[in-house]
Amino acid sequence: MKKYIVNRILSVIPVLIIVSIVVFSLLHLTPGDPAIAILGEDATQEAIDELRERMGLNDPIPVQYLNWLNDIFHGDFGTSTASSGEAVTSMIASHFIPTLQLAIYSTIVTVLLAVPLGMLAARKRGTVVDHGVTVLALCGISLPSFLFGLGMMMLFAVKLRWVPVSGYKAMSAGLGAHFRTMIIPAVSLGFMHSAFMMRMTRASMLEVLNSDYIKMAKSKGVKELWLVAKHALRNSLVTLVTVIGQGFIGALSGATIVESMFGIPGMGSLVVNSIGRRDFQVIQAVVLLIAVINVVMNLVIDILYGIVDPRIRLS
Amino acid sequence: MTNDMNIPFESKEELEEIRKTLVKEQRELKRKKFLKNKMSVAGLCIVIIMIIIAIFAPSIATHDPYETNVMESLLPPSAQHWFGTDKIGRDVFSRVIYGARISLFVGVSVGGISAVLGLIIGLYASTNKVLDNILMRCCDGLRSIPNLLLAITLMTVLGAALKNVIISLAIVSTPGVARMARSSALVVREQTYVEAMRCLGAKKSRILWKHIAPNILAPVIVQMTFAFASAIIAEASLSFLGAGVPSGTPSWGSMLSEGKAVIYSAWWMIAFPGAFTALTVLGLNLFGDGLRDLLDPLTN
Amino acid sequence: MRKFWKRLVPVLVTAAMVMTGCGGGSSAPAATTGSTGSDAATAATAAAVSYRDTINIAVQQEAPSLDLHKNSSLVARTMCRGTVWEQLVTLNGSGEAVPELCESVETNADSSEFIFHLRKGVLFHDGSEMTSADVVASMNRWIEGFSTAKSLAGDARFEAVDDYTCKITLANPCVTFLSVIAGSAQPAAITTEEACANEDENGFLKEYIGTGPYKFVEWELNQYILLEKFADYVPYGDPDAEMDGWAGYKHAYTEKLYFWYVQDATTRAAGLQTGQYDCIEGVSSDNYDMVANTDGIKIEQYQGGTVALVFNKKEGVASNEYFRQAVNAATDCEQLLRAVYGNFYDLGSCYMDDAQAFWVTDAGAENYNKRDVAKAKELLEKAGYNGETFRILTSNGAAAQQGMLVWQEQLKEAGINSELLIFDWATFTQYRTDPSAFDVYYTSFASVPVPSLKLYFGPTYPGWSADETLQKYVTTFNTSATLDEAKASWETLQGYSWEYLPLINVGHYLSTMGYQDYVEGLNFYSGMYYWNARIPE
Amino acid sequence: MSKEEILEVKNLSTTFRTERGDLKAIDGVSFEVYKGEILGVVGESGCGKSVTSQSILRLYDEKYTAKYDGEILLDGKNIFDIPLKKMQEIRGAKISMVFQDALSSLNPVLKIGDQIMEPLRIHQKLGKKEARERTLEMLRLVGIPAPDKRIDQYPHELSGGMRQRVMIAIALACRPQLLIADEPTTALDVTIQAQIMDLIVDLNKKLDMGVILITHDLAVVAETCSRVVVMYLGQIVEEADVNDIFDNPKHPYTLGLIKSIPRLDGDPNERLYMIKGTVPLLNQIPNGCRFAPRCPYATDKCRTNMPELKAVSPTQKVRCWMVEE
Repeated sequence: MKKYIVNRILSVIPVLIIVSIVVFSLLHLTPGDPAIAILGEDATQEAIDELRERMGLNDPIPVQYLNWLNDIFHGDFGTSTASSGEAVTSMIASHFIPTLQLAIYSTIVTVLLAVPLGMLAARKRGTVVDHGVTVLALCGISLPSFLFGLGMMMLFAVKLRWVPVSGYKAMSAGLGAHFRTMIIPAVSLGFMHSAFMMRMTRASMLEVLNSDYIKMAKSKGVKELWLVAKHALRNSLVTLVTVIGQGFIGALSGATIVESMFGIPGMGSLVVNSIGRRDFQVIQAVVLLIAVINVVMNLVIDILYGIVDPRIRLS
Repeated sequence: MTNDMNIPFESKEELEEIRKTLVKEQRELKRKKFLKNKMSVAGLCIVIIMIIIAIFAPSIATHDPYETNVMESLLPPSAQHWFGTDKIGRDVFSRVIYGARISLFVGVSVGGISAVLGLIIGLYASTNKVLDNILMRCCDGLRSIPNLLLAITLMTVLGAALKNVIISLAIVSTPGVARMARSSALVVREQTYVEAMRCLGAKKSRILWKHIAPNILAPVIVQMTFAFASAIIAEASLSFLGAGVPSGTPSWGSMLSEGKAVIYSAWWMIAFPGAFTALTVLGLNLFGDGLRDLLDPLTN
Repeated sequence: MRKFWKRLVPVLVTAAMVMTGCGGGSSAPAATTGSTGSDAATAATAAAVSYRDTINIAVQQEAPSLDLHKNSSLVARTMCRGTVWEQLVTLNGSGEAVPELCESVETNADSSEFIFHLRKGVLFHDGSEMTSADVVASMNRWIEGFSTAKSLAGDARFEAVDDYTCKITLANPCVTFLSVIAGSAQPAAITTEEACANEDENGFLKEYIGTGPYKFVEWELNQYILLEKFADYVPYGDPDAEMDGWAGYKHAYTEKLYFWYVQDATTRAAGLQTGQYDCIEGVSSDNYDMVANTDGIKIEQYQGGTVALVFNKKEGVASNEYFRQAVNAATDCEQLLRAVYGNFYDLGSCYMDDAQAFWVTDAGAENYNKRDVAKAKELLEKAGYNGETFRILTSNGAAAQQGMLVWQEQLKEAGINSELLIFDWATFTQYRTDPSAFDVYYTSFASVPVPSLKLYFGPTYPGWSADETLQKYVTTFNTSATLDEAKASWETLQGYSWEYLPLINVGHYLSTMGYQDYVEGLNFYSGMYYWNARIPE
Repeated sequence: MSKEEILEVKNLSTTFRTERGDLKAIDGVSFEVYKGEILGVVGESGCGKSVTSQSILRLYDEKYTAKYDGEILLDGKNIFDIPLKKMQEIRGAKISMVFQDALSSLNPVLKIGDQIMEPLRIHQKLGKKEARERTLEMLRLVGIPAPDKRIDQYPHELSGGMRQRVMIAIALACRPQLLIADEPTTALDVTIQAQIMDLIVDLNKKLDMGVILITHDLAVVAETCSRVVVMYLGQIVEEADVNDIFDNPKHPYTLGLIKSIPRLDGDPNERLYMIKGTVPLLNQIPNGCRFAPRCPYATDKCRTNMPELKAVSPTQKVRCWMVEE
């Protein structure tokens, strides 16, 4: 097991190198001079040239790339040109928390929505409940996320005024306030992902329910409820672990739309704004971080896979 | 009467006849299975309707989608404008109809390009170790960058135009198809009949294209329909974040993002493009499901 | 078997709590949780009434930086000018420069030398007293960073005469120099000498220290900026009188000013409607009726600036004057403004806005907004136009794109075929600097106190208005000795400009602010300022 | 061996609702099982052997797919009258079952100890410790070496034979009156097969329980069963003591089955005998005697009307017109 983990971690390095090259070259191909984007059109030419010099934009791209790489090795991700020259690392830290919270809450919503409904659809296969769940899942997949988010915002924030329209309150600003700002984005994001997971749960549950060991358990006199909760769920958990894991990674790195719509200062909206401001240091650091998270999370899922399914543990 | 093989059947003709009925029966079963699945039939109908709308857009649309008339800004749905008008007086109904053409074009080309590219990358990645490592690491690299952020950056580099949206979305969705093609190609390679071909001394490329490719075509086609559906949503999301198709082109995505700004005063600007987008994507998903059950039962 | 259920039930309960946690929220506006404790009643007027200690303001953009010397972002300067930093001189109600941090200004006969006598005892946020050393350091840093100031000052710099006096001697006379200091796009903010030197890796101020009634506390990027009342602020002017423009007594009734960054106009409007925000900047005409007819909400509009289609006079089809006149004749300014701003616009040929009453003139109005397709076609013949594509460059804002689509159709009717180049703002500003890339670009210019701050008159500024006659008028304007002389030369300049057409001045856009009716004392002179803003309990 | 009856199946038929309409998998099956006896049920695959066994325990989903007719009497009570919820008390306690492939019939993610304990804790409400004791005892009873090590292992860690023994341990944990073994040894190789069959016979004696052994392997039947029932296309075509079946089979199908067993002493270059044709699908059941199309002795009468299952001797019943003349 140890060797398995070690070489999985080592496989991160080539991926990171490729990600850094892709992002770095992409950004530096973007037209639009960062200096002008920051200083505006009224600035003097000298001020613009001085900023370009300070940001090292004048040396050739490969040199800039290497400087950036060895900065990273010394743990210095550079300073953002936005706000009062805040170090990129502290900026990302402050933006990572809302994204993490949103990812956790939305995954909880996804699981609470998808697993019971998926199991119900499998149990009541072929009935109206089954078709209902399938249609619900398909609507979830087909509806663009911002449309759904917009609808939720209009209903809950504007019409019913249960929650504030936008803005994010950190945990420190009181649990109530925090959840009030996070509940609708989490539900919007959660519902989108639960659509996909619902179908996966139903499929894996069907496969399990028709298996021989369920027939055996039934012939042992196991009650209906236990059949599903203990025997069936444990087995479909094996496939669910991967799906929930992927959902979490998706929420972590892909909530840009929900974040920018509900004004949650997460990493998604940070990158979108930084692209507008040509704040390269921030974009590069965030994308690298997301890549690392992706790879690590995939590793965690595989390890979880082993824990849940004894057959895998041995290999 | 038993012939030499002691096969209980009477004669060659009967054997031939049974084989024919078997094949017919099997195709019959497949057709029935697909038709039985009412959902995928519904999906197919929706997709066909959209294609018809896209092809005959000029005759269906009531107005010229590009003609602006600022005096008629934001009129509600009426006899004259079935779906109302947008902020600069363009007829929403005609734009939705022409939008079908744009969105389907985006979907088809992104789906097509990513399927073809993905197939090629997947196939060649499955041939030798070194190539596999390089290609797959690149795919992993691209896949670990969030799709939307990669698309936005690409759009900023290339500038707002329809072909750039297609290029960006194709680059974003190809790695997924490539990975899937590679894994199914690896499975097919291990099959005995491929082994047999290798023993018969078939050339490498012949095996690849004559034997392996057709067999992984099924999952790739299924993946293509889903890439098609997600391309339409991605185009809408891009326009929503202001990095999509220029607002002159009547694509559903740009209409939705324009509609968002006036959601209070003009509900129809969001309702109709939204409905069409969701319906098309729903149709594609249903059709994709049906296709997958039919072509590729083992993966569902 | 039982333990399985024991574990599952608590999970369900907490999840249910989370889902319904929000249900309990009272419908009262959540954000303005006002503490009832009344702060110490400020000196004379507000003895009895106590005020809420927080005002929540939603702004539409995030400033790239708060270092006002080095960037011209509108949201940064409306937040901080006069609030965090004060200036030597500031604008009064009719756009004239009046003293703020100085007692008085001595100007010599031909307005080429200015001597500033500073006020004594004015304290910075770090407690130190303002001296001429601080003023000289700040003003020179401002000149280095601000293109117009640098072109007017040339090599002249501020120097200290004694602890409370400093002066600057310009190479040639400039009667508008004080107005430039008072109302420039990059404010001439006065900060301490040490703060000027203390720059970060990219050359921006590390600390924000000013003399204003509010001090900078916290900037949570992508969320909010917090300014808090500066206890020992030294005010000036008559406390009982209303403020004249940006000058006057600043009571700073409210403890905390929260500037929330809410990028999306619809969300801002919804926030105002649900009471989450007290004031919002940037109400778009699209959701005007949603906001306007909600009771308890007031709307304030003023001319925010002018909308311009600036021609590329250096190369390409637009370098021909007849072609530019043909385009002008083909343009219906009203339709274009309506497409972009809905009904938040004013027609008007003057390059200056109402707020600068002194400079308003209708010189050249006869060429403004006179759409005549036949005349346009005639001019096209004269220009020898035979169908080249007229490349229109614009940023990717939805409103801008829609405006250009309407304009394209107007041009098509006159026989001019055009093509749209759409980029995001950063790429747009770079594309604009390449004469071979475009023929005209569409943008808007925020209002400026004096015509000399109109950037498009600069020969090197994109559009390249390098025509001798035009430059002749510009220099006579800049070097005029008295204000009346300057006014006369400005009128000839605008008259000629409508002939030569370096740009089409399409009209004025209206900046629209929305606020709850219980907010009092807001200052709406060319922006929304909160020096005397208060919400009675 | 007292002839006390455990189970009597009277005219049982099970119909399945499928896409191609309602199919009667078994039609009018009747037989009895006595205490201490091993009843063999033989027939080609698809003749309804498993359907019969699973119908006894009502394992099929009665709401949507299956419908039962006829009676199954256990201790005098008809199983079909018992509400489905109460069936749970019978399954595993009074009647229990063993399946063909133990690897797919044991829950892959649960330890075998837990799976054995489960029926004990459900039916006999034993505490954890006590149940573990009984499980160790059961493992020893079915002949699994080092039970205390095995108890905490997972199914995939055991060999084929061992898994089959675990399944039998599960089935016999609560000392049921009747054990239904649905092709218990088909998935095993011959040596292990013999051990398992010996185990079943031994336990049948020791626990004095009835066993229904479902198999298509006539050799196993010959060695272990006392009575045999031959099924074809959902019907019983012959029922008799084991020696009657092998010595003088009456029904052509039984005759065909026996003739197609390869004999050690048989002539090496002579072709193996095969019954002509294949078992027809359930929706193409021929009228008259169901075996007629494949029966070498079929007459017009056979092809038109269905013979009854008639007793030709106190211990033998046959469903065939030829017997009657």
